[in-house]
Amino acid sequence: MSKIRINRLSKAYDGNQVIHNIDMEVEEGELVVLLGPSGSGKTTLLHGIAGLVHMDQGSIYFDEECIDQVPIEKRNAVLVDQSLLLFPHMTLNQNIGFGLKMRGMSKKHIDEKVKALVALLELGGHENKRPNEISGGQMQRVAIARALAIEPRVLLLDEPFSKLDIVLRKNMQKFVRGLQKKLGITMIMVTHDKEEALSMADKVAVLLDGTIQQFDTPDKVYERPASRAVADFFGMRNYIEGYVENGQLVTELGVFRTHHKEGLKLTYVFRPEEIYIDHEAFEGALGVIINRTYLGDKITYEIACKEQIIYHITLQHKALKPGDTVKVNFDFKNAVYFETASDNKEKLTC
Amino acid sequence: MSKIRINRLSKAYDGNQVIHNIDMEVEEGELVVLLGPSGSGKTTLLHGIAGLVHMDQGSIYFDEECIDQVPIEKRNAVLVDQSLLLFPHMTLNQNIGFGLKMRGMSKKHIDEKVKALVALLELGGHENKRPNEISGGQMQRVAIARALAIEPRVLLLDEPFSKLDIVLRKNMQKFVRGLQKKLGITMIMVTHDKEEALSMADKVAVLLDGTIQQFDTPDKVYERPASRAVADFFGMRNYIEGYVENGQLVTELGVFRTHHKEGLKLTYVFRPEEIYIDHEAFEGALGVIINRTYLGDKITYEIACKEQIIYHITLQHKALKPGDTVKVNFDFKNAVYFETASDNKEKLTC
Amino acid sequence: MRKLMKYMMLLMILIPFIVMIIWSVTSSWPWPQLIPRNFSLRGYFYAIHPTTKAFSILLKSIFLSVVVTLITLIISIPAARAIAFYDFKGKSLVKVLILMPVIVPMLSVAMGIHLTFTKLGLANTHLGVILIHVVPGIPYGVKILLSIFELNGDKVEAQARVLGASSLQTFRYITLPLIMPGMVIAGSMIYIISFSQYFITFLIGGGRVVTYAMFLFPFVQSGDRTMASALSVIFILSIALVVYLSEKSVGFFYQKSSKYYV
Amino acid sequence: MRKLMKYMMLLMILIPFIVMIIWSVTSSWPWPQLIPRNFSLRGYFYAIHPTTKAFSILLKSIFLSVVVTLITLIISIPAARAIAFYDFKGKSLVKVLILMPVIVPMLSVAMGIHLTFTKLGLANTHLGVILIHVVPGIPYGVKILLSIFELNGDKVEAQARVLGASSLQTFRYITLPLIMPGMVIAGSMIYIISFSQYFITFLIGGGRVVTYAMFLFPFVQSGDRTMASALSVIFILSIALVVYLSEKSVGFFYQKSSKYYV
Repeated sequence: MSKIRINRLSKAYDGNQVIHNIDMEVEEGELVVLLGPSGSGKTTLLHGIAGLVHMDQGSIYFDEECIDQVPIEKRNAVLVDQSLLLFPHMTLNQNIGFGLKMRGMSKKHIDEKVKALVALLELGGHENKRPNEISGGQMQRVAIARALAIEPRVLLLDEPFSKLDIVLRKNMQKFVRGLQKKLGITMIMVTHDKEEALSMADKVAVLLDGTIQQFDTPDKVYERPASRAVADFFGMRNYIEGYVENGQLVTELGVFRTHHKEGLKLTYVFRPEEIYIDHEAFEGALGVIINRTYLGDKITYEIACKEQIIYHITLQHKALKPGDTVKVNFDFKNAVYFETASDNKEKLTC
Repeated sequence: MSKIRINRLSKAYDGNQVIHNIDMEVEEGELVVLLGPSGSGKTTLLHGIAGLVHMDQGSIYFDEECIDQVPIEKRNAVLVDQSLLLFPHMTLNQNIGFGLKMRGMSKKHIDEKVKALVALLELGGHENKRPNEISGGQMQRVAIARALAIEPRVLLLDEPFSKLDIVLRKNMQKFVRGLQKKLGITMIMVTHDKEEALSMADKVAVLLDGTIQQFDTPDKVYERPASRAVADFFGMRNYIEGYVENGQLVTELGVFRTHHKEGLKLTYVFRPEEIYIDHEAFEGALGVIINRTYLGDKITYEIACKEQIIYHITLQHKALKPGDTVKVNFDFKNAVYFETASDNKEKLTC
Repeated sequence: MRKLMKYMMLLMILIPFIVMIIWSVTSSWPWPQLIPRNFSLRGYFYAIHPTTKAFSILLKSIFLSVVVTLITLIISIPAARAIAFYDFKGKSLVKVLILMPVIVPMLSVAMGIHLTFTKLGLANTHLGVILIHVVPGIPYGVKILLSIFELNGDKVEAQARVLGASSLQTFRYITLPLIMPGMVIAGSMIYIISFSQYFITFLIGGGRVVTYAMFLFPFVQSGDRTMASALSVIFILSIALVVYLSEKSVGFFYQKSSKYYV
Repeated sequence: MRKLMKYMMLLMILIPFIVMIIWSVTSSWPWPQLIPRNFSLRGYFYAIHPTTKAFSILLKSIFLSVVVTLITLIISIPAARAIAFYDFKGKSLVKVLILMPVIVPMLSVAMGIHLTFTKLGLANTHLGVILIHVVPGIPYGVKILLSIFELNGDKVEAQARVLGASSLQTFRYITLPLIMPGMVIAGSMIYIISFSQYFITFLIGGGRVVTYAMFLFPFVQSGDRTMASALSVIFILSIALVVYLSEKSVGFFYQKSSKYYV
């Protein structure tokens, strides 16, 4: 297992800049998730590390050793793709032992190692089956076992669970995270699933339009988005604009105390679960519920509040329904905000 | 639009009973969702209504008229499949007008109707494009417009949104539900996505192993599951068993007041969001947090509590972490429970 | 290295045809000249000269092979569709048997059937030649359309039914347009096979039905390289022309139909 | 109705072959007898009688066509792989050109190349015949393997590289086993095409290289239906046998390799 360092990596296809000047460091034994929508360059970056794609600029270091000129088969950076790419003509044992056989290891050594991995990945009893004879979850585990067999310097996972159904997906997420912690594997995983990223990662790199917009722990990334783009990506939809006048923050929804300096324009971001609504409260902005969606474990409301629509999520089954008038309360003190520059470009100041 | 009645429908493939003695009534203008895991017979039932599959037993009535012998093309029950099945060699206009043309309507009449549907489904400007030239969301709307053009007696949707990404899926769910309400369409939709079912349906039919286990409004189905199988399907994992002795409910987690009759064995079901945990509370069963998963808008905990693992979901970012000791509280008074019969078969009693 | 290999392979495949084209305009080409010095258009003049009938035989051959192609396609569509969508006993056997005409020497088949054709009055007639030409075309027609049907599936057709189209309307407005690209490919193959038949034409036609392939043959036998090559070049060009025109006309039909509709 | 049509079509395809098989054991079959009354195994006796050399010619033919098949496959693999996975200028042109030997009358091609072969000392030799047989086989080999390569994609190969296999190891352990089913199909087609060649063998072989197809031909020309049919049946059976054995041996090789490994 190695520490990975990526230095000013860039790649364009047909003049289309897919990744742009990316810097990143992954510590040994760390799980970093590259999170972004499709087309954000996640897979290209992963393929670059594996050596499947040649980068236009920049360098990649494993333990401070530059591997730009190292061919694919010598990198020891194994990719597990969403299509798994098991070898259909080989048994599970043969699949798992493939990398070792290619390295010319003795049959005895291969057998031992494969046996240990079969046990670790809970594949006992299927050793001599072909990939098409086992379930999706088992295929997943075979792909991981095959990758782990060669003791890679880094394990690269490209949307590994996206083809599994939701229950199996959750189980595999937990299993892989457990395995990664237990064995201290350096792992870089690509996904577009926010929950998957937040629940598994040590650090999340939010990749938008080929650049890393934020690289931090899951709670920081979700609760303190570094830019409006990151906030948008995480589905934040409650933006409240205001400006500071006479020591007070003036917004459409009311006037609040503030410590910001005079004249500043600000955009506050509130997550749907950060808002408090009550139809009996004395304080707060007046709003009317225009939509209520029942989702079982939670309920979402859309509230027309002045000129804006506010989104609210709650677990509590309050008897609120469309048409009801409520008071909406915001906690400006702890909220994230961006300075609204005069040229309308947002800057992070929080 | 029609009222649909299904009477004791059964179908087996190669001796494998796919649907079994199904009764169901869908009122005119109602949206009923058939919810179940894959292989539960949802699609077979839908194909039976459309006439694509011949049923072994039972009858289907549209407005109390038996349509068992009516051929596919005369049923006016239009299916919109997840693969959409747009006609690739026709423009959008031609796709939408297809059903009308087949009915020998005049070009003028077809043009008018297609124009109205293009406006309704917000497809303006794309009329002369082919299906492969438009986006996934637009294709979806074309499939619906094409179905609505012939004014079907019932619109059947088979996992219509499963191939869309999450944002588009949410938008289309809202759009289709709005359209269905506005036009008063009788609609039967099949899905395996619980949130989709709960958020869109007037009524949810939970289909497990070929039989309807519960047929009720979304909140009833989620909050008052009719059987342990339904509760399991909705991901309930907190089951607490107990028995009544000396007028008290005795469980592993403590003794509670009860009004149940002496000697009864009961299994209580608690949704993860129905449980209250606090590390400073005086009352409640003692538990230790063994796992915490950060999901952004919510956090899930696994709590070891006596011999059991209790699952808890919260929106609040309390500073609880694995290893912390907490008190767990259950609201037995409002909880769902099943009588545990002596032969271990559960019966609904709530 | 990889590039060199690629070009060598390409050359290997192309050399025979280049040699043929050069021969067609050459009066003599003695070894070891790399390029001949004496050119002659004798072959091409012969082909267009009215007294040789070459041109009218070419036209008749094209017409005959077009008819063969249409008949073969009409038989192939329902056969391919049935194999693709219906499960029946012996389906895999049928899939193998349909390939028989590829494996079996057509000549022996034609011989076997010749007597029957004679008694039925089909020997020495154009109809007889057309019928025997259908046999080697069938496997190609069925194979190609089968793969198209399997690729398309029958769900789009079912959707048309659900929307109110009768079986006939479904065939006309959905099935036929969807398999059209496959029809062009299959049709081209069938046409080429029919157009190239020499022996079975000779056998069943009894020398009375003269196709272009039969016209070409004596020159090959007599070893007249210039003539044979020139007529072969025309042979290839006529095939290319027919295939090109059929593709264009299908494209035109589509565009026309899409303008007409709605 | 639909069933009737199906059986009629099946019959239409099968009748020619049934007629051929009956002829092969018949001494005379006058019209309008539905089934002949005079049977004879003359044809088959001739085929196995040592003085006729039929059997040794058959064996030599099989060997020759097997060699042709192997050479054609070896050329086809890199060609198909390059077309499937590399983008290069004129790719679509190459895709069309590769089909040339199907469209072009092979006879003219062979004629054009004959002189060159003569000068190179390849005319009238087995090697010359083998080389000319490769030409019509190439398009089938490349087409079939191309579709297999396109179906498999190159991601599985890339995965092997990532796991540490060199290009050579990847070819041996991944590429080759994965295209093996396609190799069997392509090989069968190439073998059948080579085994059935008559004229180009005659032309390049100059009558010195005698294949089974050439041995069969005089009986067809002389109109001896019984002999021609019997030899044709043997022709078909030998093809079926070779194709069957090649499929079995590939299956055996797999099983053996999978037992050997790990």
